[in-house]
Amino acid sequence: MEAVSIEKAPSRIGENPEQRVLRALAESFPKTVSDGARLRPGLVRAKVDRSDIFRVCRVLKDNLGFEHLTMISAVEYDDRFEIVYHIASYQSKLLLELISTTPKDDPTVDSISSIWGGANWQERESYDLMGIVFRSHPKLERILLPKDVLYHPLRKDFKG
Amino acid sequence: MAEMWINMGPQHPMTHGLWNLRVKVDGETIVDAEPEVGYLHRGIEKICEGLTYPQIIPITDRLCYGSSLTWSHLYCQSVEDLMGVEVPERAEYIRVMAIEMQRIASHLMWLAAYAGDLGMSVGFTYTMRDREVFVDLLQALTGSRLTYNYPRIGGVAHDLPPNFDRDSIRAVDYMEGRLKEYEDLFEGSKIFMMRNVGIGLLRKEDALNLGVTGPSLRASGVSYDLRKDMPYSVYPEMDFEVATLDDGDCYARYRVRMDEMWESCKIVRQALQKMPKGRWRMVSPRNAPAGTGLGRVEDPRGEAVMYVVGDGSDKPYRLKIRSPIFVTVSAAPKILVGYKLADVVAIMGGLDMCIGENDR
Amino acid sequence: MNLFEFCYGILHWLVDLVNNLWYWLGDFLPWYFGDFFTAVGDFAASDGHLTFMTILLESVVIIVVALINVLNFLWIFRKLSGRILDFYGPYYVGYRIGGWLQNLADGMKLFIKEIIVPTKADRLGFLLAPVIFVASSLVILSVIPLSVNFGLSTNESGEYVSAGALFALAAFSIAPFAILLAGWSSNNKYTLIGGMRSAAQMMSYEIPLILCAASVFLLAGSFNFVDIVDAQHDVWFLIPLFIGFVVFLICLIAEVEIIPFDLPEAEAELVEGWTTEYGGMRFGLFYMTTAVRSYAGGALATAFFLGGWQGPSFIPDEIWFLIKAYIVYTVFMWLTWSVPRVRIDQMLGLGWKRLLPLAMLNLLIAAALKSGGWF
Amino acid sequence: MAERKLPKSTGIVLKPMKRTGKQLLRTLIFGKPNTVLYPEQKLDLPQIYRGKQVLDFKKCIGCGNCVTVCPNDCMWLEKVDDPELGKIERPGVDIGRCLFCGLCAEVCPTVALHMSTAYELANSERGKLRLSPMDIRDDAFGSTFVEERQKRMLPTLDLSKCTGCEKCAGECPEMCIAMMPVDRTDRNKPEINLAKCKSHAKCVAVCPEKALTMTEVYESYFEMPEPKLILDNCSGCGACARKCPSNAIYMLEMPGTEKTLKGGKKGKPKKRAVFVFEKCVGCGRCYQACKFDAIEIPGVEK
Repeated sequence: MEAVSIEKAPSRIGENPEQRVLRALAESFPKTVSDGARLRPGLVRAKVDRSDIFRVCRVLKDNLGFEHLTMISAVEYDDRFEIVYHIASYQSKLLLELISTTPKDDPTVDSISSIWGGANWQERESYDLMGIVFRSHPKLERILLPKDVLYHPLRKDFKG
Repeated sequence: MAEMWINMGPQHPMTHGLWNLRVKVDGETIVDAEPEVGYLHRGIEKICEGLTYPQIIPITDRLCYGSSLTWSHLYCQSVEDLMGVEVPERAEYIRVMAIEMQRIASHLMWLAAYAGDLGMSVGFTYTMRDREVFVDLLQALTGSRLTYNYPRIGGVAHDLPPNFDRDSIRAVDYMEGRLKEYEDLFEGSKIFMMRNVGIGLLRKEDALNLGVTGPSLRASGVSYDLRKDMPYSVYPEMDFEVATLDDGDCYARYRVRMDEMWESCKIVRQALQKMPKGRWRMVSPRNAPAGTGLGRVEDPRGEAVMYVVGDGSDKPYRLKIRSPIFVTVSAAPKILVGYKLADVVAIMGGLDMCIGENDR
Repeated sequence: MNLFEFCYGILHWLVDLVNNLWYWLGDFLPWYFGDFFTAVGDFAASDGHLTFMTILLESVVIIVVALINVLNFLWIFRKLSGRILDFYGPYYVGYRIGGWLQNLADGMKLFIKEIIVPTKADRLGFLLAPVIFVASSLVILSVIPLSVNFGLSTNESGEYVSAGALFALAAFSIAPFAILLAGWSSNNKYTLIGGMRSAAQMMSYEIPLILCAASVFLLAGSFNFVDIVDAQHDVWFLIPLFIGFVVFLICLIAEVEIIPFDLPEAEAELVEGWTTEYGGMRFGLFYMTTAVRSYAGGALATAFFLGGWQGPSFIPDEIWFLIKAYIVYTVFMWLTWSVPRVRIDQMLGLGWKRLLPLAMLNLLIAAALKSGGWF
Repeated sequence: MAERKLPKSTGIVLKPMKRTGKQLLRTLIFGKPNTVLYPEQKLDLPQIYRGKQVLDFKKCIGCGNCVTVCPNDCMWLEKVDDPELGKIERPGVDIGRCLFCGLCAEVCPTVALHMSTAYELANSERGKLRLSPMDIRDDAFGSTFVEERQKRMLPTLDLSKCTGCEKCAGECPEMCIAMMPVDRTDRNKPEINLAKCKSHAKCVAVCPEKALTMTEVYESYFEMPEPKLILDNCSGCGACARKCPSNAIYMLEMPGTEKTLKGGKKGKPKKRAVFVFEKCVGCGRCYQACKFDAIEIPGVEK
């Protein structure tokens, strides 16, 4: 694989890969990436400001060797939407949980389908069921529900 | 020649379920393709928000008719992660054994459907016949033939029935003999090779980029299996190999699945051998704490993930399911273009569609 | 006694019986009516009329016998496919005779189903296609004799239609037109593609088929089935023309459209190919006609390569012929249930690039054998 | 990509034909096809096969846990007038909606509900798929069924007989009985730690009033909710005690709450509900019965 792997990121002695990726992210994006934590071996969590999600993902794929986008899930809370990206690295056997928050009245976030093609349908699904709008998505249409449906069924205010 | 759109679906023998593949053909050559899914959308994620944690287990069985056990296992694993439940070791071994049996059964069902797609009835009936052996075993273990409802939060529902070890070893021996027969039946036939070698090429870069997982990814040359690379349950104790092939054509996908069946037979033997005595189930808590739980397993069709958000009550706040097929299907247009109309069935059959989990 | 004499005798007896009544009726009528009655009776009893009616009756008898065989074929088809695929096949309907009545039951069920013509279909073509398909296939059966005595002949000497084999092959190749018509008139993309595939397939496989048959005609020196079979008295054509036999069988499989060459009906991608829009007895006719064509194909292969009705005399000639045809069909079925379906371009490639040169080579061998004086 | 060795398909189609030919001989001459001729032959089903529900009326206490746990809402409690058992409530099941997940049988605290192996349940009328308790009654089925859940003999308390003499607590070799005072009453109640109990039955032997008896208790894998009494709201009406299917609620008098009547006589004292948690099955019917919001159970809705 040609992609720069996480092993090539400058390492300090005694660091495990989870800490290394968190440090690399924190150094590249000191303002927007926060709350980095290692949940269990192989699973890392970090919070990203929604304005920077595209650039973070670009760095993750190109420089840190995260070549696989596993899942995009949207969770609705009382005051916010959380868009959770699970991004996996095949080489260093890591799973990164990136959480990006949007306010309730403006559920908009940058599309990352130009970075990982696999994000295309998952973003459409999030739009369809939760109403998250992904900017500059090539074809942001409903995918599971019919085209003329007016609601987003996974929102908590939707009752059967 | 004039180009035209052909709807292959929603009711079509190729679809194995209910979805629509619109292909644009020039004569018999495919110019463009566009999958349309959602015909089987039941809103399982929404249903789960209204049910308590134990009640969801039979619902997750309905995600995929081919490998329902894997999905309920995945659900239990993610909820155990959320609740912090320790699973008894015997239960983990039983789970791994049952999942591998389910994997064999699922791959056999895939092989049957694939043979049916290629017009090979003999492949269909023989594989379905031999799948029955494992379905019978799972029935003796779990009490049902298709929707097993077997894993529980904190263990499994039942202990092994009497004589189960003997029957399983016998079934695995039988299966290994049968796999040789399949190799004669499929690869020994020139026509099968003509239909498969070099068809539906999916290159490594495309497979990585489009998020294809599971046997299709391994057939494209990426040796990545969650059972090996991010092991869960008691897979670290098991000795098996990850089946990988370099050329991403239909034949490689077929071959990877056949090899996986061999490896699964090995795992079933080892699990039965190493299985400790003891309890198989713990009392599961009623309420989950506020927080998130993540389960990630290697489904027969790829990487399946469940993400559970708990809010302190006895019902999940949000349950997100990542279906491997949902992402794999989105890669279909990339694979299909340039091949003949008859190759559509070979390619889509080779991806192992399962609409239940795709539409949720 | 051959079939002609048998039928002639029956007709003669029947006409005599009717004429007695007829003349007796005429006696009660005025003279001008009576003369008319006498003239009609005389015409009915005349040799020309009787011969004509005999030929009709003969073909009916032959086709009925053949159709009973076709029922057997369907039964073998279902039973054998069941056994190869590890299930029972027909079982309950006609339990004591191995489920033989299942096909009749299915036929009855199909008969009582409604005939549905799609709204946007070309109605005339849609209704005409099965007629052409079935008729052209049944016509093949009428010229294939089961033995020297059991065949369609025009006079008492048992002299058969001199170009019977040629006629059979010609009738065999009408079907593509019917299929294309069915596919086009259904106004459906699947049926259209199926029809086009069928036309391409049958045309490309017709040529090697006829070339192989031509080598047989060359060796036998006749188009007549009896002469062809007689020519195989010493050695079956299977042995000198083995290549031709294999090519002929492969082409026959393609002609009768069974797996691996059932592309026009390719179930997986084209639903049911050109028969998609047909239901009820029209579909049943297509289904039956496939068996008819299989029977015809088996019979042709038997007559051309397997020595026809020749065999040890403890079994009647007709039975020998049928046994051989059944064996050919069984081999077809065995192959069918063992392999997947090929792709259309691969199939056409096989037809043009492999089978055609082989058929030419076979013709060359036949010519060499003929000029060398062995036949 | 490395050059790969494709398997040789010699003879084009001969290998598969060899295999199918063998199969043909096997099914035609030497044996029979694999099919099970269904109405005449049937598959052997394992004991744990999940078919139609079967209910043992005598074991069932009518707690309704099966109704609560059903993911598809296909069970309900129905009032039955049984000549032997009197007026009781027993669950019925709508087979047409049932998932056959078996959770109802699993959650049953007294192992009265089983899944039988009957699977031929089709009916031409949808209404007949709704099976009343009488339709699924089979009191003898439980004896043919080997229950997998472990059974323990545990002492259960009849609080109405108990005098609070503390003999049982002194006798227990595991020290698992503790005498706890009940709020606002003058009584002590033995609380038995069931997890530590080893079924010696010495407490039962020593009890002078025969208030403790040994009963079969099946282990449960479900954490059931426990009711909580809000004492200030309790009016002492006793509706919960009448509703409780396992008789785990006793009404005890609270001395000092007697109202003075007109004639200077003292009336009856107020009562309060007391839970014996060893017997509680967590069904939440007391919560539903209470009209004064005096009982709350987290997670159970009215």
